[in-house]
Amino acid sequence: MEILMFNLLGGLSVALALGAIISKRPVNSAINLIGTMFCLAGLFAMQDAHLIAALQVLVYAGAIMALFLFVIMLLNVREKVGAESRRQPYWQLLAVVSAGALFVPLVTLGGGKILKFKEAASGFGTTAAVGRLLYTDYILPFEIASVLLLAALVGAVILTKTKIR
Amino acid sequence: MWGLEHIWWVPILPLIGATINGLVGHLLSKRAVGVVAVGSTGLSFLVALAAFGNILGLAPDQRVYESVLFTWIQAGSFTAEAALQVDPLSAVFLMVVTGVGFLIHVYSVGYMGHEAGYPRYFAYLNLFMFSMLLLILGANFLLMFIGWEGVGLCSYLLIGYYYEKQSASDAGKKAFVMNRIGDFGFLLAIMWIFWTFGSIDYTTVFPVAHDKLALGGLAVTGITLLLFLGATGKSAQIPLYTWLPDAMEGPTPVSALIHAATMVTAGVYMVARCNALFNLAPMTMMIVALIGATTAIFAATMGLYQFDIKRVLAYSTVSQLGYMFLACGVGAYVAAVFHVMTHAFFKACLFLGSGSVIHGMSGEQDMRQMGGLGKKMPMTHATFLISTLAIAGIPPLAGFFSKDEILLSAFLGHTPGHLLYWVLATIAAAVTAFYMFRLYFMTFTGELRAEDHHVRDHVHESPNVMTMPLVILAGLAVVGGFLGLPMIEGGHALKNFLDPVFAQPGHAAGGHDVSVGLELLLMGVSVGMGVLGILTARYYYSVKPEAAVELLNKGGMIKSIYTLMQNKYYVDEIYDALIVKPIVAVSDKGLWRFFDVKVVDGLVNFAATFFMGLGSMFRTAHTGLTRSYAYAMVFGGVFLAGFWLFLSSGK
Amino acid sequence: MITVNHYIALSAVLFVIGVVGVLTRRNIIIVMMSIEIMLNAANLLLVTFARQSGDMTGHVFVFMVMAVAAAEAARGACDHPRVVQEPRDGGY
Amino acid sequence: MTPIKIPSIALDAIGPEMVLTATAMVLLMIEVFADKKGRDHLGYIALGGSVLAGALAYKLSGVSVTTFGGLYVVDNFSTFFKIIFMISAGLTALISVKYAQDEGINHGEYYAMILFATVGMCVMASARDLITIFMGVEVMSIALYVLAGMTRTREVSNEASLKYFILGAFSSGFLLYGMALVYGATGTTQLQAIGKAAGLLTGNPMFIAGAVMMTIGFAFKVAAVPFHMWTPDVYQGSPAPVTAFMSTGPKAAAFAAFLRVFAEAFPAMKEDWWVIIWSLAVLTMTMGNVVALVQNDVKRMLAYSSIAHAGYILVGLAVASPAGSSGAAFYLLVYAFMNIGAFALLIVAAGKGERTTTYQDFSGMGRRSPLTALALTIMVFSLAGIPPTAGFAGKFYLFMSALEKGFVWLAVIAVINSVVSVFYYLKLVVYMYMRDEDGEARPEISVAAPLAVAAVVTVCAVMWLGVMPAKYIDFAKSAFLPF
Repeated sequence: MEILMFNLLGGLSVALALGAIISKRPVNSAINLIGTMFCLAGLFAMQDAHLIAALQVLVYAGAIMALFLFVIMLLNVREKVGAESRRQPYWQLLAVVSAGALFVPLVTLGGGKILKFKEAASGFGTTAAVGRLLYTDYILPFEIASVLLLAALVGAVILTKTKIR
Repeated sequence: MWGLEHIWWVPILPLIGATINGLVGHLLSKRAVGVVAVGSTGLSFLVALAAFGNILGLAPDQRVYESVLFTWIQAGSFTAEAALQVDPLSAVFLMVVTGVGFLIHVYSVGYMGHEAGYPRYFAYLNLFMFSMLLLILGANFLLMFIGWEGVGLCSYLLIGYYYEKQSASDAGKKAFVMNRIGDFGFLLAIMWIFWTFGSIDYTTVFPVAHDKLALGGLAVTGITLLLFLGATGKSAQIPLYTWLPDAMEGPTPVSALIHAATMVTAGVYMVARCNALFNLAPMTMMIVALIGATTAIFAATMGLYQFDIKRVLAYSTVSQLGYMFLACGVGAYVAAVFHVMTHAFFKACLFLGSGSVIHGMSGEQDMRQMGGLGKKMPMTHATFLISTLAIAGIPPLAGFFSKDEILLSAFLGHTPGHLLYWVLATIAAAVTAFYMFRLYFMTFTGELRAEDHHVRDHVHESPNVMTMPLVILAGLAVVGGFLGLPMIEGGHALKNFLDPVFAQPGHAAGGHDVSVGLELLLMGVSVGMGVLGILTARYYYSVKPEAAVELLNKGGMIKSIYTLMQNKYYVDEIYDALIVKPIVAVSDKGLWRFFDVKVVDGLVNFAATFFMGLGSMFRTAHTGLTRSYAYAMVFGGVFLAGFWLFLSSGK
Repeated sequence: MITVNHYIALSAVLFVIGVVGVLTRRNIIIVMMSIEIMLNAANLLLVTFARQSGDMTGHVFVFMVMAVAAAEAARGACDHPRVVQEPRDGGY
Repeated sequence: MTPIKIPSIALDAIGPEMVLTATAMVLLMIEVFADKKGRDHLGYIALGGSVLAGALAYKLSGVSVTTFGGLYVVDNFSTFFKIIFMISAGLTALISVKYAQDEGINHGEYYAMILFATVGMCVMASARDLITIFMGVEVMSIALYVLAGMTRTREVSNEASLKYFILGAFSSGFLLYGMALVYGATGTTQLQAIGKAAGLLTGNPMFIAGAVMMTIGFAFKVAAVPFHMWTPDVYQGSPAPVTAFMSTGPKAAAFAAFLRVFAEAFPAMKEDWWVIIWSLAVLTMTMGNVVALVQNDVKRMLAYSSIAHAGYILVGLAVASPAGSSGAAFYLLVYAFMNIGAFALLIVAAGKGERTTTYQDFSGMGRRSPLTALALTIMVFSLAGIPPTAGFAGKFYLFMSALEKGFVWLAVIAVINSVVSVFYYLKLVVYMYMRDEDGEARPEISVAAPLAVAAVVTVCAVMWLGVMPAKYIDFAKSAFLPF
């Protein structure tokens, strides 16, 4: 069951991610990406990360991707056909090879040891447990996140005003 | 003791003068500017004089005074103090710099009187005095370096003083570049010294040099070679000498002060100061002597056929500096310092005299336009003749004693090849006498050749403010040599004064073991060479001027040599072709256009062209920027990861 | 059985896909989405390691990454349409 | 339900951060209520906030507190860097006053963004935990992305912002993935715990990959070659005060985080680390200097020169000794003064709209505005490392630390580089004093009061740090990390 789920969700997420970067139209990319997010949420849930799985759906798939879709529709961004059709296949090959080369140490050499999961403690990954951590040990990063979001908010406002007053 | 304790005022006073003239000089009257500049230097000279008196009053082995103002940089094992040190060596330089400097300031008041930017000139000149005094008084290498950079900077600013002239600002840049090459060597040497000794204070480094460094070892040879590289840049030795003749674009008093009497001798000071290190590096000593002797003869021959009065003097300076390094190279530091001193007197006098001539000739510098000025400018003529005789080495003038001592030291030296150096230096002495008297005869005797009748009618003697310094300097050029009368028992006065600085541990500080007969013989030879040079010059340029022209017209060898020398052996052209152009090409065409535009902008394109051939190169080159930046990051990451993995797998 | 290594491999593949997307696409919006894929790959890794060590710090980290992703998306969403569509340098 | 236990929190330890955040909020509020004239004071409020925060940070010198359950530490290291940040932020606010009015960006948001970025920088210097460091990096970066694109009317500015954002987010992806891998290899995000665990992990590929990817992230932020590509475009495109800010404070913050992470978390990798940083340092300073040689635009030249200076600072990191890290920290302090000073004078010379920033535009400035030219000359000499300016003292101390540890070749290359750099800096002086004006109309040089104050402050600081550096180097040294 676990293997089946992993293969299904994992394979689907890779396929959708590929779809997202290959699609000609940004809208298709975004839809594909939302699919990837959902698959990842499933994978999170499989690992007892319940809160994170929920947030993945709510924040990522729900909010962030919705924002992307908004931008795409508002700007009516379209890949310029002429420009994109001139894409060089060799470039992509080169990109895959070089980015993959970064992972040679990780994927191949790291495989020497098989790391197994242990049984999770009760309450692992629940909203209560993670929330408790957030409000105690990690209260500082949590507060910084509020500064971050405030800065981003104000920044977005000021950047979108072409001419301010 | 009044004097030594106030030694800080010696450099600070000119700095104050520079600050006043630099910041508010344009608001002051010319007179006030002159008073501030001359006054600050004059006071500085008085304090230096008092300090010198104090030093003389101490017992010979007590003559080191250090004055610490504050700790400048202190961090861990590294300490650099803002401290001044007065010992016999710096005291001699102190007197020369403040004394000659003061006279030249006085002279400048007259000479620069008509120039715009009068306060600027004096601000730079005072700043120069400050830097030079810091250079010679600093108690550690770092302070010396700061002074070293400072004098280079002021020299650069003053050479480019007439910046409206393209040649002047080019000359300034050239001086700066060559000095930077030397400074770079000096800085590395300082770092190496710190690395070896854990300190950069003279009082810590020199006494232990003998124990810490192996004779002729890599460390000491490296350090001294780098130091000498610094000296070649500052003191215009082969191969970094070409800036000095070009530096004559600056105002003439500047040439006298910076490019003859003081700054260019900083290299000699540095080598003499570091004698404890140089004595341990025989190979460096040999190179120093070789370069010195070669420069002496090389520059002298270049002076033979110049027509610009200041350029002749410039080549002569390069050549005389060569003598000083020759003396250092054979271990005769006293002779080197002695020659620095006498040279400062007569060369400053010559430069100021030439300035007076140029002043009288309404700015004309070409000797072919001069002639017969002796009658119209009697003061200048007399002082100039005395100095010319001094540089030619005619007894009993100052140049004779110091040059003779160098030649004697070279003859008796222990450095390999010392006899060759002696021969070179002796020939150079004859050549020097020849071209200096060529200059003299062309300028002061015969008929005035100027075509412009405005200039002809306008020739006049310079005002007193300019001639008085000439007289004083000429007087010094007459008597300065007596400090080094070699006949006195147990070495001469200057030698006795300086010996504690140059005493080598383990060696008795003694004079040369030489018979009076040999000494007299060598003197005879050098004086003979000088007289020979003078007489030849008299034949060609005074008695029978057409002979020189005839000689040239015969063509062949002599003519080609003449052309070669007149073009300064094409050294500048060679430098340009060998060094400047390739560097420009590499940095502009190569590194920038290639690295930034090709490799970085389009490392991708580079790889792509591999596959797709040159045909599509132009198209791919325009595919945009940001993405290629991302590529560069990824490739950099791959490089890092591979490198790191390689390193850690080695363990 | 599914081990940690499976998840690492999956995450690595996703990360590479994200990098390739950044390197090959010209459309700025798609490039931003590729960066989101990279961040998600990191999140998967964090969740996996949290599960492996039984320590929920990884979850907290993912939470923070989501905040960052939101902030970056907000910044990314507000570029002038013309700059996004026709960058001066002839494309991204 | 177990009761919530909140870890002990020392609020006074984060005083500077709180002051900065509060000032930023105040600025945002004033923006809403103030009229156009009232907004002229915004810059001074930001300056006041930075000064107050700086004073609070300075008060904490000598203190060593670890709070928030070990996530946050206030020690001399963080204090020293925070003072650099406050200097950078305060001076930037000062030189922005006139600029912001001229360019129509005189808004509370602009100054608030500077302060938000500074909060992020403080977090980076103090954080002792990967999560917190990441948050600090992001707060700083987000604010900078916005600042870079502040002048909406100038297209170069928009482009710069977008470019910076895309590449910055890309590098954040690497940083985050690296952190995730390190977390996976060691099972913790706390730096010291990582350091303990890492001892057993040398040669572990996952751990190495993590360290490499974190290095990429930090190298991007400090603009080390080959991760420097964004720098010239972004620095040139951004508004001049923002460029001054970006090249000083945030760069120092990136170095602070870089140093702390590698000193506390990866001491076991020291052997390999110095080779990597050695090569990065050599590449960075050589690249920066050589390319700066052939620039025609002074702002772009300063961008390349800032890459070169990052290279010098990397020398201190490569040495990985107390002297090396304190040398780097001291150099960053000096660099903050001299670079912001140079930019302040560039703003003066460039005039409205930043139209005139080529070398040609500086010709004859020695006569048009002698004092401006003199101040710029001092800054440029300091950047070139000519004594007795602070640039010389900083470089000398930095290179000396390399020598002390036996990095002879690194020191030699650094010295050669600083010799090369003199040429392009000097070119500016040549133009100012030795070229006549070419007859083209240039904006009248008028020095607004805040710019004059900033120039005077930086000139004094550069001279003072050059003549009396001992005390400050000692402070930097007391801040060193046990590397």
